[in-house]
Amino acid sequence: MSVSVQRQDFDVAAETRVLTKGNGDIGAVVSFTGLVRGDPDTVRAMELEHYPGMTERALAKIVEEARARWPLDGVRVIHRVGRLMPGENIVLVLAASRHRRAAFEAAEFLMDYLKTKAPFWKREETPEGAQWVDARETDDDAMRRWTK
Amino acid sequence: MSVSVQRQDFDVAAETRVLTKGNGDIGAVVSFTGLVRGDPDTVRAMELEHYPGMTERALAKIVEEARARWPLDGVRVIHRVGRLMPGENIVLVLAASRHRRAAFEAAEFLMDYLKTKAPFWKREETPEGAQWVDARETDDDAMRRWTK
Amino acid sequence: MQVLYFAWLRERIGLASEEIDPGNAKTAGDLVTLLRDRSASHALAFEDLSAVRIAVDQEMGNLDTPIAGAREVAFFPPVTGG
Amino acid sequence: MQVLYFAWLRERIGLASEEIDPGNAKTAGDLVTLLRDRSASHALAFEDLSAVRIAVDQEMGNLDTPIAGAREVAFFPPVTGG
Repeated sequence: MSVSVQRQDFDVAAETRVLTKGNGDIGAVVSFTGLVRGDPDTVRAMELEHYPGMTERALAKIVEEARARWPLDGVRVIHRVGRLMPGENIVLVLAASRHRRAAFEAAEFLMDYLKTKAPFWKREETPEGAQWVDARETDDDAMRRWTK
Repeated sequence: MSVSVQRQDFDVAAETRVLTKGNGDIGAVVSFTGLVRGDPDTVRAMELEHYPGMTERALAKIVEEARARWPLDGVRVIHRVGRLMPGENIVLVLAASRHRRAAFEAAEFLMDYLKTKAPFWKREETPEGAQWVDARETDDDAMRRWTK
Repeated sequence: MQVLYFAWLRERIGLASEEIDPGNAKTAGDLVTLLRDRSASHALAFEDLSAVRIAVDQEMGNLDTPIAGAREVAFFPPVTGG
Repeated sequence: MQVLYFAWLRERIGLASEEIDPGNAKTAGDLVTLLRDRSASHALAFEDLSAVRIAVDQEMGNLDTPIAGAREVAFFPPVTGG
């Protein structure tokens, strides 16, 4: 299963081993790990809401599109939901390929698409109260790079 | 210490934790893991030779250059030497930043420069005997992208 | 048909989902018109449609997307995962 | 001065390093001319200089790099790490 939405943490080394095991063609694995930013002193937390069902479908579609664009030997996407503390992992994307350029591009594509197309919403708990994180235009710009 | 040349394996999850620990600014970590390609049935192995001293200097210089180009909160480079079997890790590059674009670009830059500027040489043991791996022009091309 | 709300739309309306009879509504836009009349909270949530995204049967759509035969229609702000 | 060889240059010459008196050699290229005369293996290893890379005191150089005062000069094929 290449896509997971889960509360529990992930281990990038273990996920890499699962992805590459027994496949001698893989020469390159690129990973992206997204973390909750923030100063632990201010005890900020992040709440991640998602749309069950649609999220998995959207992620599977993004993975399919990456596989159609690059010669990939493996893809893995894990996105956490629920309440996360600063420094905790949010998201993992892994792309494995024979060639490093394909692995780099696919991983960046997966993140750019995930950021703009997968139904997750972040709510930050700050000392001034909780607030929904605004979508960023730079994420839309990043996504559009791939449609040029 | 951001650069290591070593015989022993590495753990990308553990290295990521060391890099990000206590720094609430880091939102993105990109890793590149290079693996020995080859079919285990043919019992091919890879011997990695290096130039002690110069290797560490060259890697440190590449890291310095990446830090000058992108706003990085952490960089880690580990390159293994000695005899490695198919499927084993060869190299790890980690780039941590506030922004994912910087982390992606820096990691790819580090790999492109490492491939063309760090004094390592690979010798493959094949069923037909051992042979030194030829340098690839595509690696030179990849490196030149960054000087445009 | 099941109508779902997420993030601040869910909070503003005070519901995660509700069963709605779409009546003559042909598009997601028609459905919004119908939902706005249900309560002041609904009207407020749908005040600025440029801030609202729409999925019909778990596929991204827009105000013009047909809803005939749809099992669920979801309304939510622009996504902010990753 | 210490002269170092790596990879197939080391194998072809049969030495990982040797102590060399550079005499009048001013550049790495002058040093190559001097090394070529040491043995048939040396001559073979330095036959095609387009396949040879040079580092002077652990910094990448070329045939024109001055070697005056250098502690070590290394010769090796294009690198293939990563």
